[in-house]
Order: sequence, then structure tokens, then C-alpha cells
Amino acid sequence: MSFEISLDGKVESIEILNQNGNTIEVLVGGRKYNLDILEVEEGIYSILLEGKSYNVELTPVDNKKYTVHTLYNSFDAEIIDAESRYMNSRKGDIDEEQSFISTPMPGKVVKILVKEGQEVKAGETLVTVSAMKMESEYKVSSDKKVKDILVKEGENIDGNQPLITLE
Amino acid sequence: MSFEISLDGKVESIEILNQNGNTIEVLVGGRKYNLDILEVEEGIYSILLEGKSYNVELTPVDNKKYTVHTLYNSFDAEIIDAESRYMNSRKGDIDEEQSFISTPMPGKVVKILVKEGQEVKAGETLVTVSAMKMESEYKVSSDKKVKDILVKEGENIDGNQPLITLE
Amino acid sequence: MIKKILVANRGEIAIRVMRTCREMGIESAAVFSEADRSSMHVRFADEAYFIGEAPSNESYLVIDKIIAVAKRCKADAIHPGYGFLSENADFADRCEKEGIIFIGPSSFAINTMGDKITARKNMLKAGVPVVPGTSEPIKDIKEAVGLIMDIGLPVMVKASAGGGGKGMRLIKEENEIIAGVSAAKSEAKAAFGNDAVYIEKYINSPHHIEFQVLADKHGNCIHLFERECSVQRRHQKVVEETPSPIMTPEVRAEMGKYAVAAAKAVNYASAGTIEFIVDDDLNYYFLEMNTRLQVEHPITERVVGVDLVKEQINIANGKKLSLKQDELTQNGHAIEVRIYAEDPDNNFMPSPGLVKHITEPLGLGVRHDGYIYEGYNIPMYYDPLVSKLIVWAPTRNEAISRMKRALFAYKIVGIKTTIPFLSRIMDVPSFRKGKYNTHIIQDNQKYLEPKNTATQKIKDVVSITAFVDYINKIEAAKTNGKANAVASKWKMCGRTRNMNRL
Amino acid sequence: MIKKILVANRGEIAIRVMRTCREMGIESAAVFSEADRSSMHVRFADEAYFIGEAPSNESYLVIDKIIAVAKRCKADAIHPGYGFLSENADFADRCEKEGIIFIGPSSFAINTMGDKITARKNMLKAGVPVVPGTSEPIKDIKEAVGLIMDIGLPVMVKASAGGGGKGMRLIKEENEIIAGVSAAKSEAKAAFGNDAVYIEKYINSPHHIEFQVLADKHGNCIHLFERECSVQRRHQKVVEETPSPIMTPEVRAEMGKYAVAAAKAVNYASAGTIEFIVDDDLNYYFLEMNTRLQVEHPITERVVGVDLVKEQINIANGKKLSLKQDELTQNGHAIEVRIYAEDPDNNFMPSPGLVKHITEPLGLGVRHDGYIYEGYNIPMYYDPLVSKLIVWAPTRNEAISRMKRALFAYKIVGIKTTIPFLSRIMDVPSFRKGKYNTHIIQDNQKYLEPKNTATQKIKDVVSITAFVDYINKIEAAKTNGKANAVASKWKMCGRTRNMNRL
Repeated sequence: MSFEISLDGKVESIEILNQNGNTIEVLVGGRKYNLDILEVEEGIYSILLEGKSYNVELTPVDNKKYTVHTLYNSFDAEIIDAESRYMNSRKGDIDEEQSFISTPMPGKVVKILVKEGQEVKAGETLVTVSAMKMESEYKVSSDKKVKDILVKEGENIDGNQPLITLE
Repeated sequence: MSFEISLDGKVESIEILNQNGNTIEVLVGGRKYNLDILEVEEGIYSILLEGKSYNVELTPVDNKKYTVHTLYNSFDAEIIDAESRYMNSRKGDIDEEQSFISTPMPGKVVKILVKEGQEVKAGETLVTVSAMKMESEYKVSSDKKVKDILVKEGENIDGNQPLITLE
Repeated sequence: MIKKILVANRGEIAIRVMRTCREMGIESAAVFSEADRSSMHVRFADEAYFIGEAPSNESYLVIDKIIAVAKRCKADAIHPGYGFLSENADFADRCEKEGIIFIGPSSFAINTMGDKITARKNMLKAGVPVVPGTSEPIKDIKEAVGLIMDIGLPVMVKASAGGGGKGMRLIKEENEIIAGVSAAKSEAKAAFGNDAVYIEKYINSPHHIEFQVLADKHGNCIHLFERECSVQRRHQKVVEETPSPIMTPEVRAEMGKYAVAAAKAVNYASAGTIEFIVDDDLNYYFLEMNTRLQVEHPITERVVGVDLVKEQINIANGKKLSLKQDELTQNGHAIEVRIYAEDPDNNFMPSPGLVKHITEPLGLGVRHDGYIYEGYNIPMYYDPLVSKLIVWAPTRNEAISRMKRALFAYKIVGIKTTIPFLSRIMDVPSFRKGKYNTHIIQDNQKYLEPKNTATQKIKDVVSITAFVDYINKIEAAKTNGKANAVASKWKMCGRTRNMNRL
Repeated sequence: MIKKILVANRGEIAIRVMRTCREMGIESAAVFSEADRSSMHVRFADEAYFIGEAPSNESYLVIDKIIAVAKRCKADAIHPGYGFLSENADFADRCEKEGIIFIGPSSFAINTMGDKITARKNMLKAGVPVVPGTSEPIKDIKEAVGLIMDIGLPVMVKASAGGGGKGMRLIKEENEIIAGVSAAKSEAKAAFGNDAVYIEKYINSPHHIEFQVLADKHGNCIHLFERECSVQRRHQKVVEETPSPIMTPEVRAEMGKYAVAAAKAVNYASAGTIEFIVDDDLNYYFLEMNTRLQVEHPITERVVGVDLVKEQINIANGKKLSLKQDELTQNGHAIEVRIYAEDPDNNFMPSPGLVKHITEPLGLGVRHDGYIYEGYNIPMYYDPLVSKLIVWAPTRNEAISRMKRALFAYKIVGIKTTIPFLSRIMDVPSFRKGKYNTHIIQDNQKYLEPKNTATQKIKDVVSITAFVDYINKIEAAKTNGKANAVASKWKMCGRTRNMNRL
């Protein structure tokens, strides 16, 4: 199976050539590495490469996506397998479009400012959500029509949960 | 199913009468308690009983035995179910007898002082094991005969692993 | 003598208070809301009582519930921490009425200092310098023009009942006056139900410097020197240090005397903080008094060598202060940073949620006051402060290096935190030089934004790690059917090899 | 100037050294054995190199391997920590020959102080008081009788090359002399390959008090006051404190001067420790010098306010000491306890293995130097020290209370540790009073044995907890088929409710 990886949007091929215990030989975008990689705690890897010691922390976003932290930097990584390629080829540009409003963190819906079926303009605030004593406004990115409102004012929500769908 | 629990050797009946979320009603040795019990980390329980806050740490020894730590004390707890009672009734006094030599911690076998088939006297050292720069001698508790020697000198061993069986 | 203290708070400050209780042999009782059953303060306390739903106005802010628990568990005293009921005069009064010791000042001191105009008047009477401005609420908007032109532009219009930047307007030009005062009044009305505003001269490039005071019930009052709190983001302190890098011994002595005078003016008896606004020429003006323990109190504890909570409890017990002003000194330099569950790369969006792993910074000169643990789910209802890191070193430069080292070693996996942002502050040139004012964060965005400095090699290491983890999970799922149940193959491999080595 | 330091050690001390490297902007390189790939010092370092099999004589003790790594990674200097190669004169020599800075004293100082008889002679020459006894090895056993009777019984026969209590014999009666000396000689021969023994007067109820010294390469030498190390179990220090509760300012000044004289007598240039044996009347005698950083160095760091590793590195860089003797003071009181992976309720049996959970003590006045983490498997090959807890408070009594509070909050699940034993030491009356000597542990067994003080209610809580956990696992196994995969039902329940509350 052939894989690619997207790191902060840049896609390159990736392949494990050999593995022996913790030691692996890998080809990334044509560059070959021999490294010693060990998951020391769940999601925390210790890597030794040419003597240097690296600590890499992974926070899975879904089963193919990670937020990755090193000492000084953060990255978004996504594994691209045959399935992803197929899905991407089918979706075309559609996933660029905003199809729903969600929040990155859990919180509580404070106010819903629109009704189902309402036409909304780019930049209009649709919903405000509070978390940790701070209220945030969530806006629509382009002219849309409100399809379904999935939550009620006062309701507690999870992070990344669709709140309002758009069409 | 009826259960008993042995705490530091004292056996009493135990039964959960009611449960509602974290809150349970329990009968231990005829004493009834209503408490709020929550596993806050794996093996660490927070218990609220009549306002008092207790922290109890469990270290499983096997699937029915625990070493339990509270702030000031340690306990050995064992759950006694129908199976244990049946096993206990069959074994009679046999499990009082030492049937093998083992160590409580992982280590390395330094020296084996006996041969298979050898008769040994109570108090005789059969094997020495080192761990963390310290050597410990393991003795037999009563007159026995060495049956099988399961490890070799220089071998690394796990805790509670049988090293030498006796008959 | 106090034998049991109810701590009417949660999070790091509840635990910090309980630590001192434990050292003093005093029992501690926690209160907890529906969201806090698994919170560390419940586990740390000797006793713990449920007080209601998660929102704080149904639990931590309900005076009746707190008092009921105190009576039920026979607590002698209540420590309010900071926030919640700590500066609520009604609560202090209620405690007194119920025969429970409130570990804090009298309701008179809280009330006097809580209203800005009243506080200004009292400070003027006590001879404490205040920012030039008005001492009476502005009644007539037209009259404001003359007053403001007398004081001299620029000025700040402030709500008398205000706080947190609400009901404030900066006026730079004469033609902005009427609109500005009107806006401040209506904002004050909306925010505090009181449209009283007053006018203060606006201090350019201001420094925020505060003095810690301790006063007992026998009229003794001392100060424990200053804290420099100018590193602020949206009027919230982010980094604090002591001594202040701009302070001189002479000005320190003067300000300390005024801080003591300010506390005495309201018959203060507890730990309190006098905040001053200071300009580049070290002109200083009383800003307000915080009539409670401050978040940043540990840097004073470290440099002066006192336990401020212990002092509060001793004062509440009616003891005389054992510390003498002329025996106190500042030893070395301390810095505190506040670690929030916020995403510094995404407009400081709150980031509650499950804490998967924590590696705490240890070693020489590091104090850590936190409350989260591995497996803890940080609730969304309360303040995003997860911990405070306090370092000490003989010199300021060494303290900055130590803070950077501590932040380097501090890992929290699962939620976003401000740790990288704080680390970048330590490298801002004006911070390094100790030449900064309250504009430091807005003026140094270029140093504070995340920069991707990664080499190709580091990027490849990141790609490889993500890929290895992905492959591990796939293989685990294949052989096991349950991705969650299996530790990754690499992990198992590492562990097994370790075991074999044993 | 040193730019990269190879740390030729593991565990807490390797990390402690690396922390200072990081604060000084010096890169650190770790070395690790087969058993230590997942050890924290490998993760904490900038670089890490494999050096061989788990047993230390195939890895951490192999001079050639350490030197090869230093050359490969272009380290300017090697810090040996304590133990392993830290007092190996050949290693110091080899470093010099290879052009690598050894962060420690010269091989001359190591050798001179390493041989007890040579050290005694040098100390006598330098005017430092030594325990009355012989300065030459005992050649003829018969001659020993006369010598011993001159010194006066009781005496201790000691191996010249000795350490750790081996080759030592206490002789109380004249008729024990010949047998005792013979036994000591043959034990010394077996343990050290050298049967040279010497005789010292035996000090009854001895105190072990040591002085920290710092000496640079320019002939400057200072002391940083004493550490009281009399709380020992089988000649191993367990608890250390500073200042010593039995010390007077006069004796401190005298002993400090002798400590400096002792270091100067061997042209010492690094951090070192002069150990004295002290009797109840404060008569003191040089015992030995440890030519390295001590395990217990943090209490001095806290009370004097210095970073001893930083001083070592500066000295190795050829810098002059910046500290002046008359500017140093002892501020407050510090106590260290050593936490070992040993079972105090089972004859201190070693307890290596998997660390399931750690809750670290935090807050005011607590320093923690450790290296283990959740999920770490403590290997069986090395010293059982897992961490050191250091507390500071203005007074000794407050420091003891703080240590008890810190030990209360310190939880390590999965392995057995000495935490409960250390907590019991804090309650031994002679320790509380500060009136103890090296017999404190053997004389206070009744206070130090585990006592089950639990009420019936606590026992029932324990039974219920174990039972609930058992039932959870059973039910989980029933519904899921895999006991390990499922969090307990109660846990899930708690978590879910928390989630719902959000």
C-alpha cells in the first residue's frame, strides 16, 4: 500500500523500508532516514536520529489526522491513503465550502441569532458560545442559507459538533 | 451471587444493595454505608462518606487480590466468590505449604545453591537474586525436596515467577 | 483558634490554601459543584460537600449554600481564595453574623475599596497619591468638558463600580469628550447597573506595580515589597515578577509607606494588595486595592520567605504580626507565569477538555501550583487558569533562563495551553532588558506570534512519527479488532524489550 | 568556554545536571544502556548515545565507551554526576589526556582523598582534626594490640581502601582485638583486593555532619556551611537537613575553616564535601572527603541560594569563584528525603517495575528532583533512588510540617517506595526535637514500623473500594470480553457524567 503524508498542507510520499525493533528505515519525499523511535507514553514519542534526541507529541484529531507538537513548533499532519485519495477526488472543491458551524472546544450555546431557512450574509454572526467565562461569536464565511439548527440556547455542546447546517 | 471479602485475613460478607451513578449503598459485615465512589485515575478511587474525603489506591495482585493503600495504612484484600470457596474447600491445608520459591520483584538469578532431587532443610538458602545493586537470599520454610529448577544462573526473572518447585 | 477551614473555592487556589492548612494542622473542607466531583481539591481536602449545579451562580457564588456547609461541617472559618466570593462584602458580613471567621478584611474595607470613587476620596484624605482627576461622579456631561480640560488631555473615563476594562473610555481630543463620557456612562449602566463615572488623567506607557501588605487586628501593618505586573493581555496579568526591574530603593520605600497608609486608612486586617500605576519617570499613583489574596502572591512568598496564607490565618486568629518591617528583605528574583487552557495560536480560544498527559517541571528554583492531573477533564464553566509556574534565582537573568528551562520541560498533552506563548514572552527583547510597560504584548506581536522555525529534518521527523503512530494503530486494529485496547506495536515492542532486558 | 557537556550518568542526577546546562545555554548529551532507552534522561537531553548492555560494568562504568561518545559528539566536557565514574581518578586522567574537561577535581585530589590512610596523613599535616588512631597500615596483627590499647577502647578497624561499611570491625574488649583485626583484613582483601587496615577511636553516639566546599583553579576556596546527615539506615543516608540542629555558630565557623583547609591541602578545584564525625559534645573529626557532587546537595542550594552545578561548570571553565565567604549566609531551614523503590514493610526489598501513576507534591517551599514518569519501567540494574524531595521553610518546625504535607501529597502507584517510612521518620520524637545521632533508625524501630491505626470505618471503605473495582472488572469483562480494554464502569460513569455536565 502506498501512502502520502500532508504536513501543514505539503504532501509527500512516505514509506517504511525496514524495521528492526525500535529502529526503522524510512523514505519521506525521497529523503532516507534511519532512526530509533519509541512511544514512551501514549502519544509521546522519543526519537533518536544521528545522535539528536527529539520528543514528539501527537494529539489525534481523527484516525488519519494529528496535531503534532515538537519543542518549538506545531504541525497539522494527515495521512493520505488510497481511500483518502478516492474521497478527495470525489469531493473536488466541495469541502472548501462551509457546510456547518461548529466550535473547536466544548462549551454552552448562549444565543442563536438566526432561524431555519434564513438567508445570511458573509461575516454575519449565527451563534455565540461560552466556555471558561469567555463568549465567542461564530460567523458564516460566505453568503448562505441556514438549513437546520441542531442545538438550543443553553445547551452544552462538544468540540467540533455541528451546531447549524448551511446550504 | 454472594461475596465475601478478606481484609488482612479477616473475612466478612459484602453486598452492594443499591447503585445510582457514583452513589452506592453497601453492606459490609452487617454494617450499612451510603457512599459516593469515583475512580478518578486508573486504580485510584475518591470516596466521600459522611462528608469525609478518602483516597484509596488499589494495586491488583491478581484478579481477586489487591494491595490497598490509604493515606496512613496498607491492606491486603481478597474477594471471595463461590469459586474461591470451592477451591479453598478442596485445597484444605495444602496452600499453606510452600510449593515453589519465587521473589516479590523482578531481578537476576545470581546463584542456585541446590540441584534437582536434592533434599533441603528448613531455612536453607536455595537461590540468591540481585536487584538494584542488592542481593537477597531465598530460603525454604520447611524440610523439602527440590523438584524442578526452572531458571538458570544469570537469567532475568519477573516478580512472583516460580524459580524452583518443591515437593 | 481555628481548627477547621472551609475553602470556598476550587482549582489551584483551593489546593494552595489546603496545603497550608495541612502544614498548620488545621482540617480543610472542600465544596464542589456538579462539574467538580473529580476535581483535585475534592481529593485533597479532609472533607468535601456538594453545593449545586456547575454554573458558579448556582454553586460557588451562592452565599446560603456555602454558609450551610460551614455550619454542617462545623468549620470555624472560611477562606474565600480569589475570585468568587472573595471580595463580596455581603458574604463577609454574613460570616460575621453566623459566627464564622471570614479569612479576609472587614466588609467596611471591602466596600470602601470596592467603589472606585469612595476609594479615591479615602486615599486623598490619607495623603496617598492618586491619579489626577475627579473625586465626585460626573453628573452633567457638559460640566465634564471643563473638568477634563483642567486635568489636561488625554484622560480616561472610568465607571465607579467598574473593573476588567468595562465602562472605560480613553479621550485624546477635546471634540471626543461628550461622546466618550456618554458612551462610558451607558456602558457602566449596562455592565454594573450604575452609570456613575469619574475622570482620571491618562498615563502614557504605564507600568502596573502593586505592593503586598499584611495587617493584623491590632493596628500593625507592614508591606512585603512590590510585584511588577505590567505584562498584561486584555487587562489580564500574564507574567509577574519581583523585584520590579524599574524600581529604585528610594521609590520602593516611599511606595511601601503609602501602601501601608492606604491599608490603615480602611482599618485593613488581612493580606491585601495596593495597585499603583507608575509612569516611566517613576511617578506613581494609587489605582485600587485588591482586598484578597492575589493570584501572583507566590513570587512575594519566594523572595520575602513568608507563607501569606499562613499569615492570613494567623491574623484571622487574632494573632499579632510576627514579621517586622525592618527585618524583611527581598532575596533574589522571582517570576510567575500563568498557564491557561487557551489556544495561543488561535486568538486564545478557551480549551477545556481531557488532560491526557502531564510532565511537570521539577528541580532547583521551581515552584509549581496547579490542580490538574492525568485523566482530568477540565470543565468549561470556570476560569481557564490551570497552573502557575514560579521560579526563583539569585538574579533576574538567571530567573528568566530558569523559567525558559521550566517551560521547556512542562508538557500538557490533550488540551491547548499558553505555555508556548509564555516561552516567547521570555524572549521579547524589552522583557529581557526589563524595560517594558503594559503595552508590551500589543507592541511585540512580531515576537509573540508562532513562528515555524523547523528545519526539513524536523518536519520529516514529525511526518515519520505521525505515520508510525498511524501504522501502529492500523496493525493493532487488524490483529485485535479493537484499536483502543492495544498499546501501539512500537510501544509494546519497546516495553517488551525492556522487560527482556530485565 | 564549554559548549556541550556529556553527562556520564543516568536517573535524577543526569537530569539535574542537564537542567543547569539548559539554563546556561550549554548543550547536553546523554549516554544510555540497553535498559535505559526509555529513561527520562534520554528524552531530556539534546543528544543521546547508546553505550552498551544494561549492567553498569558494560555501559556506564566503561571509560572507553564514554570517551568515544564524547569524541563523537564533540563534547567539551564530561559531568560524571555521583556514583559510577565520579570518583575514578583514571577517568579524570583519561579525560585530561583526551583534551576533554572533567567537571570535578584533579586525579591527584581524587586519589589522595580516596585512600583513607593517605587522606588521614594529609589532614594531620594540614592541621585538620582527625579521629585519634593510626596513620600507617597495620602490618603486624600483634602490634595492633599495643596500638589499640594506647588509643583506648572501643576502636573501629577500617579498610584503607574501604567504603560502605565493608572491611569494618568494632572492637570493644581487649580479647576481641586479634580476631577483629584479622577479620577486617581478610574482608578488606576480599572486597577491595587490598588488606591494608587502620585503627580509629570509636565515637559513641556519633553525628555525621558534612561541609560543602567550592574551590576554583585560582586558589580560592569557600565553604557553604554544613549538612546534617545522621539519619542513616545501614550506613546509607535517608534524610538530610541544614542547618544541623546541634550546630553552634562558633563550631560552624571552626569546622568551615577546617573544611576549606582540607580542600586546599589537596589543591581541590570543584565542588566537594568534607565529612566529619561529631560527638555529643561537638568534638569533631575529619572522616573523609567526597570528591564529587553529593546526592544531598540541594538542601545547601536552597538555604545558601546557589546552583552548585553551575558553580562546578564555571570552575571547570576556569572562572574565578564569584561567591565570597563573608557574603554567604544560611537562610531558613531545608530538609531532603530520599525516595527509594524499596518496600519499607518488607525489609526494604528492592521494588523495580512499572510506574502506573504519579502525583507529584507541589506548592510553596517544595523542590522535587526525580526522573520517573507514568508508564516508566524502573529497571533492576541500578540504584533504587527514584527521587528526592526537598523542602524549605523559615524554621525547622515549619520545614518538618511542610515535608509531612509534601509526603502526604506524593503518590506513586505500581511500585513500593519508602514514602511511608520517611513520613514516619518525621514523627520520631528525637527527630522532631533535633536530638539524634546515627543510631536514630535502629533506636526508634517502634516508631518506624508500620502500624495499622485504621478504624473499622476506614477498613470498610477499603473493602468496599476493592469490591467495587472487582465488580466493575467482572461486569466489564462480561459485556466486553476484554477486561483490560474497558475503563471501569464507575470510571466511565464518572467521566460520562462529567461530559454530560459540559
